[in-house]
Amino acid sequence: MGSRSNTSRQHRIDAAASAADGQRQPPVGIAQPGAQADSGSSEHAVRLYRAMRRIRRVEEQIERVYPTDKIKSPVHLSTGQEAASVGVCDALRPDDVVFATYRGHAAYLAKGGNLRAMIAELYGKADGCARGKAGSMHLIDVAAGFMGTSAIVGTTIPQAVGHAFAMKYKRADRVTVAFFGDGATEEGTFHESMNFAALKRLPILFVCENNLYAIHSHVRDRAVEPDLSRRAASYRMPARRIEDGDVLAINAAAKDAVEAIRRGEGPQFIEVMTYRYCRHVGPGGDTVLGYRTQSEIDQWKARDPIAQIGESLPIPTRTMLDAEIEIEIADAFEFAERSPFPGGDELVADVFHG
Amino acid sequence: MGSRSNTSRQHRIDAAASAADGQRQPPVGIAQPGAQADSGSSEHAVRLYRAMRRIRRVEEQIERVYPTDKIKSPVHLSTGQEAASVGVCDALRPDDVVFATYRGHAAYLAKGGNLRAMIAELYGKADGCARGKAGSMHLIDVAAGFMGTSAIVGTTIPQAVGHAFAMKYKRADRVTVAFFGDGATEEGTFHESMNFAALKRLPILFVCENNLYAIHSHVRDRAVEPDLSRRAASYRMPARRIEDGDVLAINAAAKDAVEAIRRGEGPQFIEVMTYRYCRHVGPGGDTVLGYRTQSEIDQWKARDPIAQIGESLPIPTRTMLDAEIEIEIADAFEFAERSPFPGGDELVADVFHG
Amino acid sequence: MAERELTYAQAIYEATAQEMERDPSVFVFGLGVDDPIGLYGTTLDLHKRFGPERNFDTPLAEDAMTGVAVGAAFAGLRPIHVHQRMDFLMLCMNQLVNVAAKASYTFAGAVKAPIVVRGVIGRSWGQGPQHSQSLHSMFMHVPGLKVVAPTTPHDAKGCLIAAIRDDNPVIFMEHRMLYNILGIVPERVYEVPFGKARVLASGDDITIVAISHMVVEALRAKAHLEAEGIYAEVIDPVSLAPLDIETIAGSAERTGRLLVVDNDWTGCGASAEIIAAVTERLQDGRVPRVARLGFAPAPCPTTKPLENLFYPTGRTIATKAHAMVRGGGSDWVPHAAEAAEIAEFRGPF
Amino acid sequence: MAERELTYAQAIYEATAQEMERDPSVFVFGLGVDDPIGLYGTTLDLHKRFGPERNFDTPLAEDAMTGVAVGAAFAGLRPIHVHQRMDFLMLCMNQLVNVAAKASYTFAGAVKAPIVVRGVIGRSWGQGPQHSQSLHSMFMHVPGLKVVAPTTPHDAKGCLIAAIRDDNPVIFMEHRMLYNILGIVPERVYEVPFGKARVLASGDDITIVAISHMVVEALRAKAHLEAEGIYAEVIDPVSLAPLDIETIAGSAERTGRLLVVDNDWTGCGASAEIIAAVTERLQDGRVPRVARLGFAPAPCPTTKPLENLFYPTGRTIATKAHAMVRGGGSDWVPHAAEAAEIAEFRGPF
Ligand SMILES: Cc1ncc(C[n+]2csc(CCOP(=O)(O)OP(=O)(O)O)c2C)c(N)n1
Ligand SMILES: Cc1ncc(C[n+]2csc(CCOP(=O)(O)OP(=O)(O)O)c2C)c(N)n1
Ligand SMILES: [Mg+2]
Ligand SMILES: [Mg+2]
Repeated sequence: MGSRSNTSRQHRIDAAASAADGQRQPPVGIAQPGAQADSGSSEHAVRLYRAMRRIRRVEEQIERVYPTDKIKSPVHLSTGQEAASVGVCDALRPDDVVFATYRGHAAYLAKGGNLRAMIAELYGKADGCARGKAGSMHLIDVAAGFMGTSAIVGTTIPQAVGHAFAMKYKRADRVTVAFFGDGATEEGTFHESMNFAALKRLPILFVCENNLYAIHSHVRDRAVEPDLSRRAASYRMPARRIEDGDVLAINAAAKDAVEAIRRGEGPQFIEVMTYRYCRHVGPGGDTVLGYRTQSEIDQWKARDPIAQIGESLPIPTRTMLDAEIEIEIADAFEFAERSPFPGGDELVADVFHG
Repeated sequence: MGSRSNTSRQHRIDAAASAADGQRQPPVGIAQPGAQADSGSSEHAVRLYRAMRRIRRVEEQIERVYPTDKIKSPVHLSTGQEAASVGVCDALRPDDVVFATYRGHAAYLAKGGNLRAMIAELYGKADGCARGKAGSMHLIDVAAGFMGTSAIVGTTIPQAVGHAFAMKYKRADRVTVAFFGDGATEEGTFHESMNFAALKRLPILFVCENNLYAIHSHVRDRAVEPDLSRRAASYRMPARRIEDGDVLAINAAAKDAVEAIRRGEGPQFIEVMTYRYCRHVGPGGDTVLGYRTQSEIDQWKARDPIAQIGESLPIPTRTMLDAEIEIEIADAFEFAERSPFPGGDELVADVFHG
Repeated sequence: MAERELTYAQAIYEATAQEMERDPSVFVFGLGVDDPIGLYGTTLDLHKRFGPERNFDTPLAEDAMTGVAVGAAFAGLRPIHVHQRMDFLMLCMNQLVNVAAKASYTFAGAVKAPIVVRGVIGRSWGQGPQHSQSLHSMFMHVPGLKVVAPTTPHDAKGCLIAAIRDDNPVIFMEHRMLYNILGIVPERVYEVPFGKARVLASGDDITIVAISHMVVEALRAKAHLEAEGIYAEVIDPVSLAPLDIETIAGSAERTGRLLVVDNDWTGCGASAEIIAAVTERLQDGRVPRVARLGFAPAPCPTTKPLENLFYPTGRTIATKAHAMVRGGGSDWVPHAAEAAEIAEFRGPF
Repeated sequence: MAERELTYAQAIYEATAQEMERDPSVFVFGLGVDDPIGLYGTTLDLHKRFGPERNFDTPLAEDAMTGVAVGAAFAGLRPIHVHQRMDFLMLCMNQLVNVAAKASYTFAGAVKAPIVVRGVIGRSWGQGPQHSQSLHSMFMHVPGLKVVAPTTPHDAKGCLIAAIRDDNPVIFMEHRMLYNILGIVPERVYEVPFGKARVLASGDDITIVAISHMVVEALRAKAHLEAEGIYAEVIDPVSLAPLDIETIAGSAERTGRLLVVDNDWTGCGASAEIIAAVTERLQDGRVPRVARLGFAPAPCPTTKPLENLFYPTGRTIATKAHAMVRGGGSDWVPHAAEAAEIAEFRGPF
């Protein structure tokens, strides 16, 4: 296992290196989701742990670097919410496609997005996944099946539906996933999208990451029905709610849903209860603002899904995985540091395509 | 009863006459909805019959006149759907307020909108309820509690919610009603509006007139869940569906709902199954288009709510009511004919208010 | 063959059908496209010919359906999203302006959004304030969008084909009063390239640039003016973004007078852009006299007598041009009947 | 007293609080207005002072919330609907353009829609393509809407009070880079009337009209130019609809040069309107040289080096003006540091 992950990391670094040369390829590695069957619960746990831990450590590194002003851009960190992205993306094939949001670091990485290209993008550098034009809020890695995210809440939901429509239209057996927050379910476009997806029986999985808040506003102050999965009933869409943020439960639900979708049974909905550890945007906590309590935060941290699954692994395995992750992350940040800023000609490049 | 209605008609014509002089007053009469308690089921039946029959005959007269090109404007006739407007508006007080749609003749008249001003508006005349600027799709009679309708599907739903918000804000005990079609429930704004109304427990009654079609498109081709009242569950909003278009059932449901709303229990939802006899827009039928069957039309016509309730009345009563209605309608069309077109100065008048 | 005539509506139908034939990734959707009216015939029975997945009705959901178009385009399809009125595009502004227009740039070319948004401009028979707007300047304002407003059946076909093949979002504007206009339309497949204005009539006294249905009115004005010995050059920009300012400025420099007539309001409108761009460009040479005509500064009234005053017509255009050529004191007004396409219109809506 | 200084954000807060005090029908709502940030302090704790019904957060539902504002206004209230970004107004275009703008006219004055729509323009710190737009020309285009973009704390307070009292929908634009600017703001309640431009600095060589935050940059340009002996007149239109063309045209006629600098794209933008309107108006007199500056013709890039190139600055404005005054061959560029408000910004977002 150790050797496998080692080799895989090599692949990853190779892929990242080629990205440095301007060739954008999907990274390959064990953090790469899906496709392979679980050859035992331990390998499965390693995969999930590794993917979540990697995201967590990337976010923490961003927090550490942020005060240096090298990332001159808002960052909406996924810290605390890794299980949703990882649990779902682990159930996908590499050619399945994910649409996510400005809080997209976790989904990008979980779906196999290139880490070097992501950090360079945050640094606004020419080797970023969008040459620095996009920043943290608009990550993209088409080769990894991760479509461009949006800073306008809700906009990627109908796009995901459109993508799923295209898959059905082309008779492809690929599944599209739309990740979005609790706040997004209040936007009209969410309903229009759900209705259309149900009507056309599209191969799409809707994943609502309910972290209880839209910025500083609690979900109970935005809806009388706090169980958002119930909204799927209006469209006769199968829905489940995972209450405890447990990655295995999320993963199991996602696998079930994805299989049914791939069988042609139409769209499904999963609501994942989860929790954001940092402030809405930027590094660090925000209890000082007073909109949430330390005890609420503590409760969620007490059942941190990374810690939980980490405990199920032998310490040497974990140590090795952790070390590999640190090396990869250090490499990505160094890569970003070295990468140049885009030239002035980029200012008006690609306004139109082709 | 006959005499009462007679007197009332006098009031109505007086009010209309004052409108002709440019003073827009609410008409008073037994077609005027609500407020009075039912002093016996027969008076109630008379009221409902009269209101529905009046609307039906107005629409038929519009159909008759239309080929003369005096009404140079699209008309979305309510023929067949009278029971929804009448059943609901009969449960309202005069100071309650209705928001409706481009298919608004029935709701306008049921809420007590001035008939002369309406016909003059259709004729594009200066004595129209909006001096001819609005036409059939934008009827308004603020004094009667009938707010301006819109030709963009769904737009009046959140406006009604905003109006209800204002009533609560002002501690008024008035109820606001939003009428809209089945198609409108597909627009995102419907959901946003429902959620907000529920959240703020606003004094609003949502009334969906489900006539099965949006233009030529059947509701089953636009939603997998054809029971639209189920959509209210997402907002924990009490909802009922009246299957058979019966005016008494609609009226009873509306009374229940309005009472609860006035007690401060928050919004309610009623779906009224109903049927449009004419084409989507303009006079006459449209079976030639082939999107609906003659037998479907015949089924609905067989249980025509006006005929049904009319049969419950003594023939002399009905004859008298019908005659009065004819006189009033003839008067309104004559009024419209006589009214001048607005002068050229109206072109840029009222772009800004005040 | 070359002389075959089609109506504007038929030209749109033919362009669509030919492209659907050629490219299986092209599909059509929108309210009513597969109904018995088929959007004035422009999409009539396409589903019978190409299957129900390639020409379909949708729920009323303009915003999400635009997102669906964008997502499908990201996945390699070429959607044509049809709207019964331009006014309804106000419901899709977020997807069009904030997403579709910006996708190629934001993602540095990693995705493209080849969507065609067809919008019908309503007029006549009491369309009123919410079914009569054009609003093209809003789209012209936003980098990343292309906007075309063809006037002839020939250009309708060629522009639609070009729009379908374009790798960017294109707003395709159709004025309802043009649908029945006949014109020569080659049967073959051809593109009318964007960014090239069409000089429809030459003249030395004044340049009249007109947009969409106003081209028809400008040509009427030209006839009125000729009776007075005034010769107008009439230019149809065809594509509004990109805009062929060279051709317009060249003509205006030569005639010394530029009148821009838009089927829209003038404030921050296409007419403002054309005048500003021409003025900027010509200030070292002969600065032309300039003027704009457009909608009255009000929402569109429903009643016919006011609606008649709301729009520029062959008459008001001629009067304005006459004053520009002969001097402001002129109170000449040509005799003219109401335009047939407007007077005769009775639907369908 | 008269010398009291407030920041722009404080001025907005004070205007709101004073009007809420005066008129119980005034209320504030929008995402985050009652949160601990209180929209950069502009709405901070208003709910504590006036009750939770008069300053409240909403679900994410821009379209319906705008409809709610319109409906509440029909019922006699005076809502102030606040948006964290102008970009989000693309979700409300239907209610704003198709309904609010047209209500008074369509219903011949039977209703009015006195809503204030506050929108924040984002800039700096990687706002990127979807959090940095102004888009005011879209609103200026539509009869029935008023649009104001005050630049000084004084005008922010006075315009907001005027907007709240206005019986029509008013789009009130606030540039985030202005929030910390200090200026003299009387404590008393006063209105800054719409349709009156402000001449912020006089000069004879060139007229620079600048909008929103570009006023700050234009004043920097003026300083650079003075070092070269060029004296610019700087005009802030304050209100964009109605627009005070008289003042602008008068100045441009006198200086003979008009440079319009917008915090927006130029195509069909406010700058196009100003140049077209001035040109139309002045053609019988001295036609000024004209030019526009605005956003680069692209979505706004996120990375700082490109973002810096995206916006006009004191430097680029000065260079342009210099060339207009001294002739095109000039390659003069002033020395200038990055503007402090931009360089220093780190949030909140
Ligand atoms: C349409 C729109 N409205 C408002 C905003 C401002 N905004 C940015 S993030 C956010 C909260 C969204 O909450 P949620 O969907 O729960 O996602 P989370 O941030 O919790 O992941 C808001 C209101 C926006 N970006 N887009
Ligand atoms: C936003 C919007 N989209 C499309 C249209 C075109 N349109 C006019 S009426 C209509 C059907 C609406 O159906 P429904 O809500 O059921 O009302 P009905 O006409 O049956 O009374 C449509 C699609 C419109 N006016 N507005
Ligand atoms: Mg959330
Ligand atoms: Mg219907």
